[in-house]
Amino acid sequence: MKKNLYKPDLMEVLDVQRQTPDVKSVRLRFRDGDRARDFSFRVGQFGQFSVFGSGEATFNICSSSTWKDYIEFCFRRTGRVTETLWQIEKGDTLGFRGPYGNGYPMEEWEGRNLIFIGGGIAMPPIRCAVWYALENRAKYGDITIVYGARTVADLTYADELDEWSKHERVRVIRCVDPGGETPDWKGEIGLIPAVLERAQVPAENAIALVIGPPIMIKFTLPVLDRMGLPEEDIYTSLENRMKCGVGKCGRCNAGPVYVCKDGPVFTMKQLRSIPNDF
Amino acid sequence: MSAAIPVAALRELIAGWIGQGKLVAAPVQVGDRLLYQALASAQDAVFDARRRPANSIKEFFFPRHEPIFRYRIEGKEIALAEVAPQEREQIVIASKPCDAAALPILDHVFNWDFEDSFYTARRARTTVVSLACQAHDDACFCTSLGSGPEDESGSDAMLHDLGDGQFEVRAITEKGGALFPDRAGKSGDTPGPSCRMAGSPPNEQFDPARVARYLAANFESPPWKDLTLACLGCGVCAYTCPTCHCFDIVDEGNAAGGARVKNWDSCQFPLFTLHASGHNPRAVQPQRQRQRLFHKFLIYPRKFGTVLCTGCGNCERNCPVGLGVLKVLQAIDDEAKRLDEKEPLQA
Amino acid sequence: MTQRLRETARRLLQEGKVQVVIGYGPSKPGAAAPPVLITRPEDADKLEWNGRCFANLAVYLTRKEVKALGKAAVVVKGCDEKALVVLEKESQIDRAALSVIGMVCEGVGTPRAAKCASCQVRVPRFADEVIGEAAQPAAAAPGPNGLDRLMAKSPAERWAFWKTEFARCVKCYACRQVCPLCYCERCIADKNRPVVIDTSATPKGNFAWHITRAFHLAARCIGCGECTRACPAGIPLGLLNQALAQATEEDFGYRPGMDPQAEPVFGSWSPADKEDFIR
Amino acid sequence: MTAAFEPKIIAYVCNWCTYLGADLAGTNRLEYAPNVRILRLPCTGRIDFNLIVKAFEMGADAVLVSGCHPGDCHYTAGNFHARRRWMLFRRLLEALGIETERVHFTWISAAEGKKWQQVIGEITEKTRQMGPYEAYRELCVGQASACLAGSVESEAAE
Repeated sequence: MKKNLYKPDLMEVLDVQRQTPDVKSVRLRFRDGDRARDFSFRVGQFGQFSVFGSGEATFNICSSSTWKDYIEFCFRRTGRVTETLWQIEKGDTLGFRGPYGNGYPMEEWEGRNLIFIGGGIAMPPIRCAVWYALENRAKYGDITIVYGARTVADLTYADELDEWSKHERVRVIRCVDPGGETPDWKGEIGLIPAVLERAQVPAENAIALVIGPPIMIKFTLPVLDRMGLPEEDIYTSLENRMKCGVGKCGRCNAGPVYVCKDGPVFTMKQLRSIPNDF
Repeated sequence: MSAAIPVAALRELIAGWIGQGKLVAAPVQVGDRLLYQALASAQDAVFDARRRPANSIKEFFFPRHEPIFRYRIEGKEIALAEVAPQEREQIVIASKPCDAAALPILDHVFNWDFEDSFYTARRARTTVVSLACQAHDDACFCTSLGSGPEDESGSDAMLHDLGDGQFEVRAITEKGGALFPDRAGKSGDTPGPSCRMAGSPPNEQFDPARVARYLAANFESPPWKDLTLACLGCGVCAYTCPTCHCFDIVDEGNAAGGARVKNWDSCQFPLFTLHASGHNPRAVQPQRQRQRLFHKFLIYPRKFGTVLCTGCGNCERNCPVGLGVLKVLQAIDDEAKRLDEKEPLQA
Repeated sequence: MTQRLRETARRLLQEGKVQVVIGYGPSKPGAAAPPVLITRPEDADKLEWNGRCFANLAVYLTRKEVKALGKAAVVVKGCDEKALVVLEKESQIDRAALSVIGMVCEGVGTPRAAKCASCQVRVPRFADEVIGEAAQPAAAAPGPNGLDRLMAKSPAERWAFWKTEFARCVKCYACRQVCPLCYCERCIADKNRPVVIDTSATPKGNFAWHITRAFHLAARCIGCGECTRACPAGIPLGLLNQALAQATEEDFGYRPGMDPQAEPVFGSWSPADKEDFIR
Repeated sequence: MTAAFEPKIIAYVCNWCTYLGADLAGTNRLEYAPNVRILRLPCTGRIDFNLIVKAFEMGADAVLVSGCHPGDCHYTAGNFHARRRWMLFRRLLEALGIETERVHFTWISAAEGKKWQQVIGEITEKTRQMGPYEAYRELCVGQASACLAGSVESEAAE
């Protein structure tokens, strides 16, 4: 009987954490022992997570590929699947299909300075790369993390931001939109492009990973350009609507690429060849 | 040339196959429409080399609805179960060559890296016997894509209508020959006298390579914008098209369990690309029509080397506003020709 | 009539009274005249008028791509015009901003469509400009139509009939997209919290869809027949709407799209409604 | 027949009248058939025709829709609108060949506990004679697509 491409692995929910008023993170472990043992993925890859009876949804795997005993993903409460996900608790069973997509070229980034720029709920796809880099610290130069959200409460993995800043040659710049700060807020206030400009991050021998709503990317690119970062060193992860994740259902086709197979990680240079259809 | 087979003998063969429990599909007259359907009896099959059914044979390889696995919910536990594998052999007879030609095109996407076992299993256990065309209408454009009324690609055997109810069978694959033991000639035999196309095959209406070159350079300012304004955004063109293969995956069932199912879907529907955030990269209908053209005539050829279209004309014939792709392709081809005369587009 | 239609269209566009004229274009022999949206005066000569002008062009008036073009002129037959009456009654179009070009119609289709045999609106009644004169008197009484044959069957036979017909439905939603009165931004069939209508083209999903489609047009459908004509599987969907139209006339004496002042059936109520099945 | 057939009846009732009527039957210890499953909605005006279809999809053998008498509606005109809806919806069910004898409509006020008991008894008995509503349930079994007479093989039901 040929392998059923669409049948997920059953996963046990180990832990559910509330990150923000409408974002939760979930830790999963494969119920099937050997599958758990020989499962591997590259940071930046995504998977199709099943809530049986509601459907599947596409989320990045936001745990580092070096952590073997669980995988983690984050979701915001917006639609049918995420509404049901909001109710799950420890011990429930979910499904997982993957890993899919090309993931970040961590090998190519070795020896480079890493600039991670995330907006809103973009931290999960960045977090996995940060932890991977920190666990292979010697391979990478300076790490700068610029992360912003609408309000302080909307910052996902806020506790880890502190932890990261304790590592040497790691600089964490947090910001919230004007009016989103709390009285004791010590981070920056402003939109990410402006905060990035003020941060004067050195750009030589650096790569940047920019993830967030299209509007944020649109205004961040010129800043990176002014910093002197060439387009082939600026990466992003596209968030098309997806269903199969394996280049069959046609949903994520944008211009010449199937985002689920040829992406989701692209350089800005590659994005130039993709018409504005994503 | 092999001995001619009367249509009555073909119906006996079909009755035999049905008797053996095989699923046999053929064009069937349903009211005023000719539609491919699974045959209840051999008498229903219509052998008409001059008319094109309104739907396509993709239904028997990539059905409109298909459970892909079952799940049972028991408290916190979930039990998954494969859908019972079907070994039932299928035979599609009197298929149009432009339907059969779609199969090798679809094989690319369904086997690209990951193999869709549902499609490949059906493909393996289905034999396609096509019927060479003897007439076309002005929606047909198979010749513009290098295909034609006697294109054998995708077919396991081909019938040629010799007139007054007599047919000649040509085996193309060993599977096809097995259906007509010692009665089938070989493909490439000189066609019988009355095999000549009644009218000429449809003349070539556009050059796919030039259209692809033009599309690659003109994403933003297409000449066909006014044409596609008339599109109402239904799924007729995609669902009656032999090569359209996009699908949706949803769960269906109740609190006790159910099935995850694969359903046909179309890039013409807004939900196809609607993001959870509410952003829709293709918010208006002309953008979706553009996607259908780009995917078929630029993206698929570049990725898999073959145009995602066989020129059957179903999209134009069935379209409630008579749009389809041919009219738009001709508008593009004219524009591209005009530009070529001025300064040739680099390849 | 075609010549006057083109002149009217060119004038409206040149004067800038409208930005788009929605009419019928040239068609291949035997095919239905395709709708065309003319935005430039010089394209007015593309407009056609003949017996194959089936489409109900009122469907374009509620689409955002067309509204974005600005003020519109729409070519309508008498039956299409009834859709304008319903759309206005349901506050979906601003009649004052719309230019209606009414065409006198002798009936479409060869042989003539069933709806035309019993047509009482050969001459459009509310158009800004009417083109053509009514040559023949109003049509004779209609012959037996599909609905009588359907209702003559027993319930079990009808159930078997619809099971066979709906088995061919592939959920392409052409019946919804061609209907001028199916203008919901997001149709109930496209909603999934909760899933009222399965998206799958299964017997269950198809019945749920066609029951909902027909009933959401109850006492609204004007009988233009486009849903039946658009169905690629040849399902006689219009029969369900005809059954509801007959019931609407018998129970409430209301014929959709005829009287702009009449209160819509579901939009109003009356203690005097008579029925015999509520205990 | 294995176990005697026990019809499954779904009752969509309005919160202000019929639900209280049913409650009154309970407080008066008026016994009525347990076959009915009561679903409370604010008003008959809110009882959508899709709920009736959904009930049959999920295996109901009969559906009762009941609310305030005309004039008693807590929202003034909810039941008048509902009445118009049912008048036309029944005709659509007839045209489709759906058994309209399995769809019951009644007005039951908060004081008519007795009438509730009677109505439920009548419907249960009548439905028991008519037997299970196999026709609609058959549509929904196994989700096999019988569209092309077996083009998609019907799986062995679990």
